[in-house]
Amino acid sequence: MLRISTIGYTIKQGFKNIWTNKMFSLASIATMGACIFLFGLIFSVFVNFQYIVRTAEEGVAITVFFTDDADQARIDEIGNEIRGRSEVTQCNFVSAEDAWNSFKEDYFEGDASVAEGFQNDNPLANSANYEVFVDKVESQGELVSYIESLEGVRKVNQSEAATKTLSTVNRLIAYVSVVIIGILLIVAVFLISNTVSMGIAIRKEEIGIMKLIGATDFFVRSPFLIEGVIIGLIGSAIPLGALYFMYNKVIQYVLEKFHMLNSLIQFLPVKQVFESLLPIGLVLGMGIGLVGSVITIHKHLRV
Amino acid sequence: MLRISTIGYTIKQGFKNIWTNKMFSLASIATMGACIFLFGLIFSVFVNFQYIVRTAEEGVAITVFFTDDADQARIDEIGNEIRGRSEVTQCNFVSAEDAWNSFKEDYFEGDASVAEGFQNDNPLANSANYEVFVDKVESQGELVSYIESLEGVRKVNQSEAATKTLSTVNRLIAYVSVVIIGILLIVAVFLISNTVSMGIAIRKEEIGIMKLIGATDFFVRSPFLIEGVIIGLIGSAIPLGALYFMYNKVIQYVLEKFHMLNSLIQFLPVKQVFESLLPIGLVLGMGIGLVGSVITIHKHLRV
Amino acid sequence: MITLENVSKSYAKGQPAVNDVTLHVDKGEFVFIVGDSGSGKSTMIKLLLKELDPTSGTITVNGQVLNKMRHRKIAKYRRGVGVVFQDFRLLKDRNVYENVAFAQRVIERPNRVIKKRVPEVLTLVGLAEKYKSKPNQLSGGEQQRVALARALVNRPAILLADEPTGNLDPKNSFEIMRLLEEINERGTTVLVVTHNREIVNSFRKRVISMKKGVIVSDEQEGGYVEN
Amino acid sequence: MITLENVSKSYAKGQPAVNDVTLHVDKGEFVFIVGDSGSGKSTMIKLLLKELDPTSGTITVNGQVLNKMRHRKIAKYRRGVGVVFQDFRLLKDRNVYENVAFAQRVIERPNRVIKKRVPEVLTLVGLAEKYKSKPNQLSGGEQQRVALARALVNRPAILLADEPTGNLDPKNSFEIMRLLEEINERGTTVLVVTHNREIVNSFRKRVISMKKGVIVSDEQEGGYVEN
Ligand SMILES: Nc1ncnc2c1ncn2[C@@H]1O[C@H](COP(=O)(O)OP(=O)(O)OP(=O)(O)O)[C@@H](O)[C@H]1O
Ligand SMILES: Nc1ncnc2c1ncn2[C@@H]1O[C@H](COP(=O)(O)OP(=O)(O)OP(=O)(O)O)[C@@H](O)[C@H]1O
Ligand SMILES: [Mg+2]
Ligand SMILES: [Mg+2]
Repeated sequence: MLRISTIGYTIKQGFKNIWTNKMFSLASIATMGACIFLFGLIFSVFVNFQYIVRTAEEGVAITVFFTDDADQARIDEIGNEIRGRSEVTQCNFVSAEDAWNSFKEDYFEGDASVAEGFQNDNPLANSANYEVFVDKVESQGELVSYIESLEGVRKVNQSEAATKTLSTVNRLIAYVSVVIIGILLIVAVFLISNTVSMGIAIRKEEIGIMKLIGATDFFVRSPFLIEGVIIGLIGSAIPLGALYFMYNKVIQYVLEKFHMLNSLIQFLPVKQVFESLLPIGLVLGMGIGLVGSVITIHKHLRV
Repeated sequence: MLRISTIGYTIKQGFKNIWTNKMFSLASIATMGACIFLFGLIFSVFVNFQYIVRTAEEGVAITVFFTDDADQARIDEIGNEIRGRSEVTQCNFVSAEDAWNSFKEDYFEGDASVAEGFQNDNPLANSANYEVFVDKVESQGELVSYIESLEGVRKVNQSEAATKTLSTVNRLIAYVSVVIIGILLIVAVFLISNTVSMGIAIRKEEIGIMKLIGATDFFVRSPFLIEGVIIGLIGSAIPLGALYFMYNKVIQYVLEKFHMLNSLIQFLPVKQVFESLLPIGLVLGMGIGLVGSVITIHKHLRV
Repeated sequence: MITLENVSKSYAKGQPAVNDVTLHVDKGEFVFIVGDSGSGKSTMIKLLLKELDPTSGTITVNGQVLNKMRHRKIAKYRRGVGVVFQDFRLLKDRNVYENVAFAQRVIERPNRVIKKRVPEVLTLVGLAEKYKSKPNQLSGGEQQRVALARALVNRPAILLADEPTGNLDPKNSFEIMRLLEEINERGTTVLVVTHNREIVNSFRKRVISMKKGVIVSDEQEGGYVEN
Repeated sequence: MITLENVSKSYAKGQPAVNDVTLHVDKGEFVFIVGDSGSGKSTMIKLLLKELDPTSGTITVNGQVLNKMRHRKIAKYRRGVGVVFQDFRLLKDRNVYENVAFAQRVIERPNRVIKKRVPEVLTLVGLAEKYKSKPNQLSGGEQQRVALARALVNRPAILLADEPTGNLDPKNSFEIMRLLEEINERGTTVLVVTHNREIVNSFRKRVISMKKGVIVSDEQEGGYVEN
């Protein structure tokens, strides 16, 4: 139904609209850009938080204690069986002496005098164990059942409290991030709709004239749609690009400023964050641009 | 120099501008509102985080151990002296038995068999102590020196690691909040400046006409300034009001959703948050409105 | 071609701008509409373009009843009507060429045709050199001639011209009016609103005279009627 | 009162819109400026209001050299000049009363004076009843008369009117022109750009005729000059 020349005209007109109303287009792009930038920022922060919490969760080990009759050979066997499991990332043997030393460190904080009383009488003689680390917290439950079924294993400790706390924190962070991102999106659609409204308000007269000359609704509207999509794309591409280049710098800065974090946490590499952020951001920008203009056009262009 | 009727006209015109360009004013107020809302939200979240960290910090106790020759009478005396200090909020006596029990709980996780070996031979016989809590972390150093100078005190432990970690987290949170709020402010000024630009673009013709009729720069500008200030005030008052009423609801929701937090953290009362947020928000809104319009007017009204 | 039956248009309470007007214009006629400032001439033009709907009465153009026309059909109807607005209504952000070409784009003329037709019409109104100028870079009379070129470019069946020579010097005005006469002779129905007594008196066409929204006289080969 | 010395104005390269014009108008004179569409008449009015600056030459009004005027002084200068623009330039978002009152507010007249003076002037141009209408609720001729009222309300020393009767019927046009004559007789210097041959011929004032930016004739008690 549409002539090719009309389609060409429409697209050209979309770009021309942007160019003719440079200042206004800039404002729209900037508004969009600000929204997507904030979105990207918060997205990155929370993806990293999630990752850090994840890493911390993985750091929570399972401790495996042995029955009194398990000799060193059996203990080594158990170790090999545990290491054979695919979900196990690490399995360290902690001898009774190690356990006692680490206990003294932890509890008496180097206050030798108190510990002296036990000198030849390791109170933790029975506490040789394996510290087992898994790749995913979810695998933990299954692994524990498996290990418990092994001969020579007296007891498997999984620090439930710690796991629970972490997963609660994780959920809390997820909730907060969803709420903030949700609010941001509403704000973004709102701002864009306003910006498009103003754009249409500025051109209200022109649109009226076009209609009086016999332009159909579609003919008048389509350049605005295309304009919205283009602005959405540009307005999301720029802040995403900026975030991409800022990302490593910011992480470096944070690690420098807070040395002690270095050992504690690990950040996601920029590639991995942008694998999801880039498509989400672009589609979001385009979507906001399109939705913003469709809504507004529908509201204002009933001339 | 200015006639009263001119001032009256200017103010009236400021309000009239807002009313005449209802849609545009709404857009400005909404933009402003969105910025201030996000600002208030993040402000509240971080003020609360700071508060929670503070509370946690206060939970870090000083532990006071006694010399072997200090008898119960002397220990009670020391307790009274500590309690007499104004910065001390709590001072609990922990007997050697209590310490051992709590140690067993912590370390053996109720695994009675291991602990049995010590049954009649409390390895922590020497570890009766006071747990002292202070109102502010800053007071801790001085208090420790004081307690150390008391007769019968063998050793004062302050868990430096914990304190350091917390204050690092605190600093990190402060940094993040300052950065996010800073970005938000820049975004806000930027958006407002754009909005004012568009407002002026819409009225460019009118402004040109006014100038040709002999209106001074001041006469043309002042209604825009007043408009900016009014929009800033309304645009900050509304989201602040919304935050005020949402605040308690959100906290209640969070506490309900995450029972375990109930015991861990405590939120600031809404009154206390708004004591600083309200004036900061309003001044910010007005300031952004004023700065936004001054900048833009200066840029665009050189007719 | 054009029939108005008991048409009234009130903008607000009080005196209607067009008051119970009944009128018939045949295909191929040339009609002058004259009258005082504020007598309802422009309102009548706006009614014929369906820019406004009448408060009461029926308007029929080319067999179509405007009052009952569906929203989707309006654009198509307007494409058959060329209009010169009293206030020109040019697209401010486009140059002369694009303003005139716009009327052709709307009816989906291929670019090839547009490139030939637009310069032709601009030459006709004496603006061939100014095709690159934006409306605000034109004098009043030049803008008026762009508006005319835009109304003519589609060779409409009906031409409505509201004061098309108000900003033109007498020589230019006569030339433009002679152009409209020529277009009329090729079959277009032409309605011209004008205050130009000299022109009305020298062309000897049908003259409809309005006063306070009412038609007070309607003469074939008439002259300018003084109220 | 008004002196132009070798004034030229080019908008772009090529033919200047006003080309080496030298002209003197005395205090209290009444001058018609006529000429083809695009001959530079409106450009001259814009130069006199310092809406535009000349490319070369000197314009002196009331002893003040416009070219050298400081930015701060421009507003004050314009307050002494009443202008009717060819395209009216009314404030779209204000009603008739506020449009006219605006010229008074600019010179900081007290509200008391404004309330008396504005209705007076509106009555003079025949728009007393329409004081509450917005510009887009007025007919073309009515808008033109609002523009005139605004130019007159401050009783300026100089009145520049660009085509002030282009949208008015002959009777109204003559009345308005007689009003301008009356104002001129009370001492105001009046420059009127017009295409209305009848009016120029019947008023017998000084007539300056332009063609392509150049003054081609300048007659006392002249008639409309056909190029
Ligand atoms: N949108 C509107 N709202 C209210 N009143 C209007 C509107 N448009 C026109 N009018 C009034 O209707 C009357 C007729 O207006 P119209 O524009 O039809 O006059 P006209 O004959 O074209 O006059 P002119 O020769 O001055 O252009 C006028 O009194 C005008 O004030
Ligand atoms: N802003 C501008 N930029 C470029 N060219 C312009 C501009 N304004 C006017 N011109 C050109 O300058 C010439 C003189 O214009 P001007 O408006 O002075 O003519 P005029 O005598 O008032 O004509 P009219 O009787 O049609 O109003 C015209 O050819 C016009 O196209
Ligand atoms: Mg009219
Ligand atoms: Mg002109």
